[in-house]
Amino acid sequence: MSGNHSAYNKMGTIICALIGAVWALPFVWMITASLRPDSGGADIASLIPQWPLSVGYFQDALIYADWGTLYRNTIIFSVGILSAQLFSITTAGYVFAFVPFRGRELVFRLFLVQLMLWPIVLMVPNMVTLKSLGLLDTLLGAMLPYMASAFGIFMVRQAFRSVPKEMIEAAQVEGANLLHIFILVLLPAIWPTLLAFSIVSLTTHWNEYLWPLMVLSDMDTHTLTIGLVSFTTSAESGAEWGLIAAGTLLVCLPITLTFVLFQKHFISSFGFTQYK
Amino acid sequence: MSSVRLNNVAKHFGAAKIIQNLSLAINDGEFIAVVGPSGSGKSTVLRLISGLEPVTEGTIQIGPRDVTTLHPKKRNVAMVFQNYALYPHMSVERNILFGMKIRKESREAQRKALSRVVEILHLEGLLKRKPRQLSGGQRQRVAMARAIVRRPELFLMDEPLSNLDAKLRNEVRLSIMELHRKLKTTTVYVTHDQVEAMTMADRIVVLRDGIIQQVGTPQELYQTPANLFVARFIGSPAMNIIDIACENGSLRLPNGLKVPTPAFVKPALNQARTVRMGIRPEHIILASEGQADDQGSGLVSLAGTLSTVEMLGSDIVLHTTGGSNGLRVRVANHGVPYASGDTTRLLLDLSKAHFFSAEGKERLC
Amino acid sequence: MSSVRLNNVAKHFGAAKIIQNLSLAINDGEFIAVVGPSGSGKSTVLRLISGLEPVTEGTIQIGPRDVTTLHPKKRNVAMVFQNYALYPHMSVERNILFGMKIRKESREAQRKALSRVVEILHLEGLLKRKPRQLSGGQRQRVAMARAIVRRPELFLMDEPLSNLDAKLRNEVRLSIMELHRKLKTTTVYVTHDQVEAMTMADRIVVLRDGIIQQVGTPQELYQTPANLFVARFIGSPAMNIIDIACENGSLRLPNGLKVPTPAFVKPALNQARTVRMGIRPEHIILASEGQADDQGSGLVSLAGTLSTVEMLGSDIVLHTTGGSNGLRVRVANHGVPYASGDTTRLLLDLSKAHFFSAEGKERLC
Amino acid sequence: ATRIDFMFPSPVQGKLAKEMTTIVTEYNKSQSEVEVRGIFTGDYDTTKVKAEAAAKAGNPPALVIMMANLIPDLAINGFIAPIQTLARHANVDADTFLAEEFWPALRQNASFSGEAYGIPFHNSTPVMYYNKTMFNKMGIEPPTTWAEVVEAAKKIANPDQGRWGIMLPSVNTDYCGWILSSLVMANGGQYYNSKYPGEVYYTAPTTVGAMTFWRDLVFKHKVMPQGVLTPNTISSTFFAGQLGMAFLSTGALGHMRENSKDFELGVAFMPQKVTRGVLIGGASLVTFKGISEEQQKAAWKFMSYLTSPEVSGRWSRFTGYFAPRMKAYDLPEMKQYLTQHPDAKTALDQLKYAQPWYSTYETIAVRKAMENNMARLLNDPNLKPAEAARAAQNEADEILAPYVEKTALQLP
Amino acid sequence: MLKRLHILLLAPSAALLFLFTYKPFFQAVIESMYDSRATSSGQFVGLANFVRLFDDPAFMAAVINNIIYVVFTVIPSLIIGLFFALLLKENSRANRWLRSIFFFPTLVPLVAAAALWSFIFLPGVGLLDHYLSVFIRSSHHNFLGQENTALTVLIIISIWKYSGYYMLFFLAGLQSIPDDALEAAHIEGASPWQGFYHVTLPLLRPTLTFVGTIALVYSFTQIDHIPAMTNGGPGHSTTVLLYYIQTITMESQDLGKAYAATLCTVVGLFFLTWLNNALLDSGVDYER
Ligand SMILES: Nc1ncnc2c1ncn2[C@@H]1O[C@H](COP(=O)(O)OP(=O)(O)OP(=O)(O)O)[C@@H](O)[C@H]1O
Ligand SMILES: Nc1ncnc2c1ncn2[C@@H]1O[C@H](COP(=O)(O)OP(=O)(O)OP(=O)(O)O)[C@@H](O)[C@H]1O
Ligand SMILES: [Mg+2]
Ligand SMILES: [Mg+2]
Repeated sequence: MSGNHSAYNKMGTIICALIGAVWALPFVWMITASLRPDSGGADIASLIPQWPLSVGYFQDALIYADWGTLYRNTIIFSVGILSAQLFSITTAGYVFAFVPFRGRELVFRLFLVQLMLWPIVLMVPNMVTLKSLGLLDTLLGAMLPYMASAFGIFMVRQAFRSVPKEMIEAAQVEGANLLHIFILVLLPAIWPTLLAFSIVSLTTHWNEYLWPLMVLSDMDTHTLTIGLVSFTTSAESGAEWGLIAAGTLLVCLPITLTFVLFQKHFISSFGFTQYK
Repeated sequence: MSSVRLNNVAKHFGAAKIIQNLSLAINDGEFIAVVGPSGSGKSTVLRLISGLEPVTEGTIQIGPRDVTTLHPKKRNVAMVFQNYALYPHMSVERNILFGMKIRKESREAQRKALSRVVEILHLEGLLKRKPRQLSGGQRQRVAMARAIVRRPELFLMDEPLSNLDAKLRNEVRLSIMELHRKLKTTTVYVTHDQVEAMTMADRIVVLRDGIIQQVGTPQELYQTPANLFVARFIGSPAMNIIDIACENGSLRLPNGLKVPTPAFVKPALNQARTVRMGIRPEHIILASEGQADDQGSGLVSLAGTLSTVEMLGSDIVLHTTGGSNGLRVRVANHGVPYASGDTTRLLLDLSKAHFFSAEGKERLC
Repeated sequence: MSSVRLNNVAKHFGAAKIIQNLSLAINDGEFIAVVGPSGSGKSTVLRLISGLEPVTEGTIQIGPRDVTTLHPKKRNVAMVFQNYALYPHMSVERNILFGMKIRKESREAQRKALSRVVEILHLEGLLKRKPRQLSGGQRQRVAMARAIVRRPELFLMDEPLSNLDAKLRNEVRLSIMELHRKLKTTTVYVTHDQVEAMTMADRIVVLRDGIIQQVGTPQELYQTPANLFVARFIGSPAMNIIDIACENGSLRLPNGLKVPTPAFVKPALNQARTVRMGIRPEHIILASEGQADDQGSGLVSLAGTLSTVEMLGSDIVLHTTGGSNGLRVRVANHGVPYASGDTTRLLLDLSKAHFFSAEGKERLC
Repeated sequence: ATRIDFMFPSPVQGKLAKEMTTIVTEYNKSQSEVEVRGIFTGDYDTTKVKAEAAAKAGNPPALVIMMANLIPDLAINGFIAPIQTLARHANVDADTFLAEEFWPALRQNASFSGEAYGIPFHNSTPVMYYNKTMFNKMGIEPPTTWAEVVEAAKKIANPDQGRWGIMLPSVNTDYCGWILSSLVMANGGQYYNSKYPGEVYYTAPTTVGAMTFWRDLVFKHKVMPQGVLTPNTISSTFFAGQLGMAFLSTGALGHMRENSKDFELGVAFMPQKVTRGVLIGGASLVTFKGISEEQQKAAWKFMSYLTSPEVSGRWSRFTGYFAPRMKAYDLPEMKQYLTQHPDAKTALDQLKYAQPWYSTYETIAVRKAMENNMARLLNDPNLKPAEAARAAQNEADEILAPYVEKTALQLP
Repeated sequence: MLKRLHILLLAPSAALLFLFTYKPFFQAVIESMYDSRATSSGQFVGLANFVRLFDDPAFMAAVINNIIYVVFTVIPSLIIGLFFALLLKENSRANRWLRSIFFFPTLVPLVAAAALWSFIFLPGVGLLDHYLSVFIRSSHHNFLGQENTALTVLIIISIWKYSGYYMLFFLAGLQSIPDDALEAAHIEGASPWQGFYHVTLPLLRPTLTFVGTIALVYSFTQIDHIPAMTNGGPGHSTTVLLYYIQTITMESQDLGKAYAATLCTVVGLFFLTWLNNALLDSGVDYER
């Protein structure tokens, strides 16, 4: 929609800005709290930063874990999964969207079962499988079960289906083979969807905890969240809010930074250019 | 370039029989125009030839190859889609060069080809835009450019100029003709524009409800339409049709006027009881004072009143009532002021008339 | 029905200034045709009036209301989009009735209105289909139906008939005119079809690069084009343009021929050094043997050779070379066989000619 | 060198994981026969899950720091092996080792069916923390009995200003059960049958009494907020100076000390009723079945190192837990530490009154049966403690039934 | 030949799914018919586990809680996500920032989010009570500790976390809708709401089906904040199905019962997604 709804749009923006302020509260607090000199005291809840800012909690957090290794492993883990997924979901999504074969719907539904089964329930059998593959305790092993994603296949199929047929036809007539159509026409056409999936997959696996904890025993294969938990658990004492905030920030930071840096590119591919 | 043969082709969409038993042989290098009313199956024919739509029955050959079940990409045709079908995410330039790119043609060749079509279609300055930033006519030109940038065996064009203004259309039309003269690429061209069909085509195919009505050169179609449908469809304003009763040796017009059957039509009409006569608006003359009938040589005059006067610029179309009820007459715009309500006398040149059987299915002469 | 006023309207897309300082007053009940080359901003003007595009500068009034910032739904206009913009998920029937349904008009009214437009646009049997099951022309007719089923204050139609065949287009055109006669709804009609513009419009607006070139009745535009652009744009085949040098009292044609300046053009030309003369193809006659010049009254003859012969059915367009280099001549198709290479003599009627300033910006007479 | 897997959780704070890694690295460097792979396993619960999962996947860990009251459960389910399987390689008798070297109160939790299945590693008891500054200001003495607790709390509490007299953690992560059973003991009762893992005494008058005491703090005396309280809530309120007393673990000592900024922290014994009673908490080292002889040998070596007085003392000083190995307190460093931190001594002194941690068949579920009903009791002013106790007992009995049938009721 | 290629394309996914989904799933089906407790030495018990399951009041509480949780997370977060998407679909700078803000919660692990929110809802000293005290009056709400509010808090967190996430998919979906149809609707007098209801929404149905399914699945599976914040308590008031299953799996050896509960949940979820698809996907025009 374009046109004289700019007034409407402005109003929408203002409404969203108000809601956005509420939405952002936890973050604002997280940042102020992480920069506070101590997390006790009555005004810990205040959103106003306490001067002078202190990086004490970050220092603590940095000492508690081997962040270099943790970051490296997390990047391998999440980016590796994403790369494999991008391949598997686009190809499978293509088949489910465009290739008719007997029982397609059934096979598709069967694929979807994966969405509904959660790792914790299947953990032991999966570890047994990994063990028999000799992949227990390796990053690759930890990544393997995620490399096929019903979620992604579903999403890509749905997106492919709404690509106008004529575009594919035009390409066919121009002599494009399957690969051409796939790479040059279909993938760009569902680019926002792929991007959405990528962000989601990346963050999900970046933030994954239980499964890596279960299958990764070597310290030098540990991922960030395992490190985070190592200093934010507090079963018998009380929470060090500042430390939790700092740690959480450190875990989310790279992905958040990437996101903010490329915000314009990421997020604008989900929007309509002004001139349409 | 290749010849194309459609052998008893049929296409059904579910229960709807869109194309029925269609056979057509297109010669190597020929330029064929396909015309017909909206929904008559023109686009479908192109889609069948290109392979985008599988045929329900029959076979299709391009050159020596039977391509009936061949994938579109292997048919080596270029097509202009009626609704353009541009790639929304690619710039105009990439849209145009897509086909060459996937054929891995050299950059140099691409550059050259691009600059050639850009010139023909006046796409200067639009190359970096996305399709949604273009006007309707610009989009259509991009679609056209995308087709003619390549050198396929066969061009399929579905109303490629419908959204262009007369001047540009004329230019592009001439460029296409030029191109065709140079390359001699077999072309199937769907159009609603009679001028295009008449001037560009070696032969015209008239389609109606998925059935071919006539195939012939523009002259043939204009001069000897095979049936009433073709007669009325070709030419604008459409041919006047008059129901006529044949009564031993003379023809009776609906207003009662009787004229002796001219000798040259006698043999064809002598069996018929009633016939339908067609006469083109440009073959009716406004009789000047004193100009007389010559019923023997087929000049018949009718009195009438002008009901509507349509100024078309260079021409004027007059609609008449009265004895000449419903006839349309086309005269050149020489500045003579016609007004509705004027009475006039029309001279019909029966030697230029066409006679069809009562149901209109058949040409008598 | 309402009048429409555009006051100094401008529209920019980013840096591109698509419409510049456009002012136009459309009277209540008027039928305005907008013509212009592809990309000249015709659709944009409609979108500005409808409110789909916010204006960059200026104001728009519909009737007494200033609608410049009003939401489209409050402007009560009906629009036929150039690309149809049908609702892909609704059947043809629901597409057509959507607007009435939203206005909660009675079922009865809907039924009636539907059957009326279905008849006008020959949509029988298509009502249950989805848009993607329609041919191009059928889609366009649905788009048209969707607009005329309602009774808005203003019709905006963007090339609504471009994909229809001549016969149907003619019919629909007459129906629209009929409708307009009955309802007198103000209409802005974009078209590339000169016949439509000439026959339907009360006034025609000629647009070029977002700037109005001329506004006038069809006759005015045809007979007294305001500048060279309009002269060449209106009329098909386009007007012939000849560069002429004015030398004390006489005109020198490019081929060297000198003719005395006819009296009736003298006052206008006496300042100019060079002028550009335009003469329409229909105002050039093929001189029959012995027919003479009459330079005083402005009849000039030129010798030439036919280069191309274009058969248009009812007409023939002749392109010439030689002394009359590049002139187009239009003659009626009376069956005379012209062939390229024939030599001929052309009679130009200077009294029908148009004279423009050297840069073509201005009409001299 | 023989490789063994050693899983350790981080029950208190991240520092611990780091320190444990250091200990493991130092050990690996100090000798070449054993190579210990230290595996951080999150909190106590995930440690259990991970160890079990690894065992089921065919990768049993050699040593695990496991919540001490899970030992019977793990033993019954056949995951862990008696310590003797390790000790025999060094010709040591595990039971004697346990009996002679460790605080008596810890022994029972390390054994099952009279056999040592674990070696205590670090332990804690609940203590009472209080805001000394506040007490001084109001002229209150730290309470030593339940009655005094109520009295002091009433003086302090002012719900309108968000100030509370006392808070007891009631989350169902073991904390609630731990504190409640301490209260039951103070009330002179038995929370469970320490000789037989198939019985709990949830409906015993002493238990109901403890529950009533707790409930009354909320609904009758209104000195404690309604609903479940987490240690986070309690410590945060405490640090904000809005809380008089809290019953929390000695394991939280360091944290409490560090964050009590605006006032002075007081640490005292858990108040008594009939007796002083506190419960031992903490973790023991266990060994999983299915490791090789070599690994068993290596595991014993590493275990000996970890439980040596030096390491045990070091760990205690670092964490705030008390060291289970008695000899640790004979070391000069330890003596010095205790003089420096007299409040750390409170935990140690309390050990005299400490009793074993409850542990039954399906410990967690049985524990939760009570904890969830406590939560209801603290939420619902109309629920009678006896009803909640009854419900808890029924749930627990249901869980215990199959075991009871197979053992106590299986008669010749 | 082409067919084979397509099978080849599906093969990697299928193999992985087989290995890590179906195989363990079938094991689970089988296991659900064995008693795995130490007291039974793993004998076949048929449907006894299911019987025990349905006798367990905790399970029943979990079912009810789950229904409440699903209804009150899925519907609001879909609506809010769609609302954001619609309001922010134009690509202005302000909108981009707002989109980022709404999307941020997705970047935070649920466990970490739980920690942040635990603080917000901390009685007395937490963010909410703090500002309530500052602006209104002294406040002490034990939101997470009370049976009647704990689930609400969890629901709020879930909505906060996932609305922005669904917004992203809606934005992507909105992009594939031809604008001109909506323009036509406005011309025809449709208000923004009517345009949305009659044009955007139907054309958005494929996306809606997708997001709906995902939201359903998420509302069952994304519950990391429950163990982190309430442990299913107070009482059973925040025990949902997966948490129930998790606790059994993690805390006891009663796997048979856990698998039985899993199967019941999967069947229920399957039914719900089927319902969702049937409601939203029927008669959708994918081809355009
Ligand atoms: N989003 C846009 N960004 C930049 N330029 C645009 C955009 N939309 C349209 N234009 C340009 O504005 C000019 C006017 O477009 P408009 O669609 O009004 O032309 P038109 O007169 O309707 O042409 P046609 O007859 O081809 O439909 C064109 O040159 C077009 O390229
Ligand atoms: N998918 C479909 N299902 C049913 N009927 C269809 C389908 N596609 C096309 N048709 C019908 O087939 C007929 C021929 O369509 P086609 O597009 O070939 O017409 P056309 O001659 O190109 O018309 P136009 O000049 O209007 O573009 C039309 O009546 C159309 O309604
Ligand atoms: Mg067509
Ligand atoms: Mg346009």
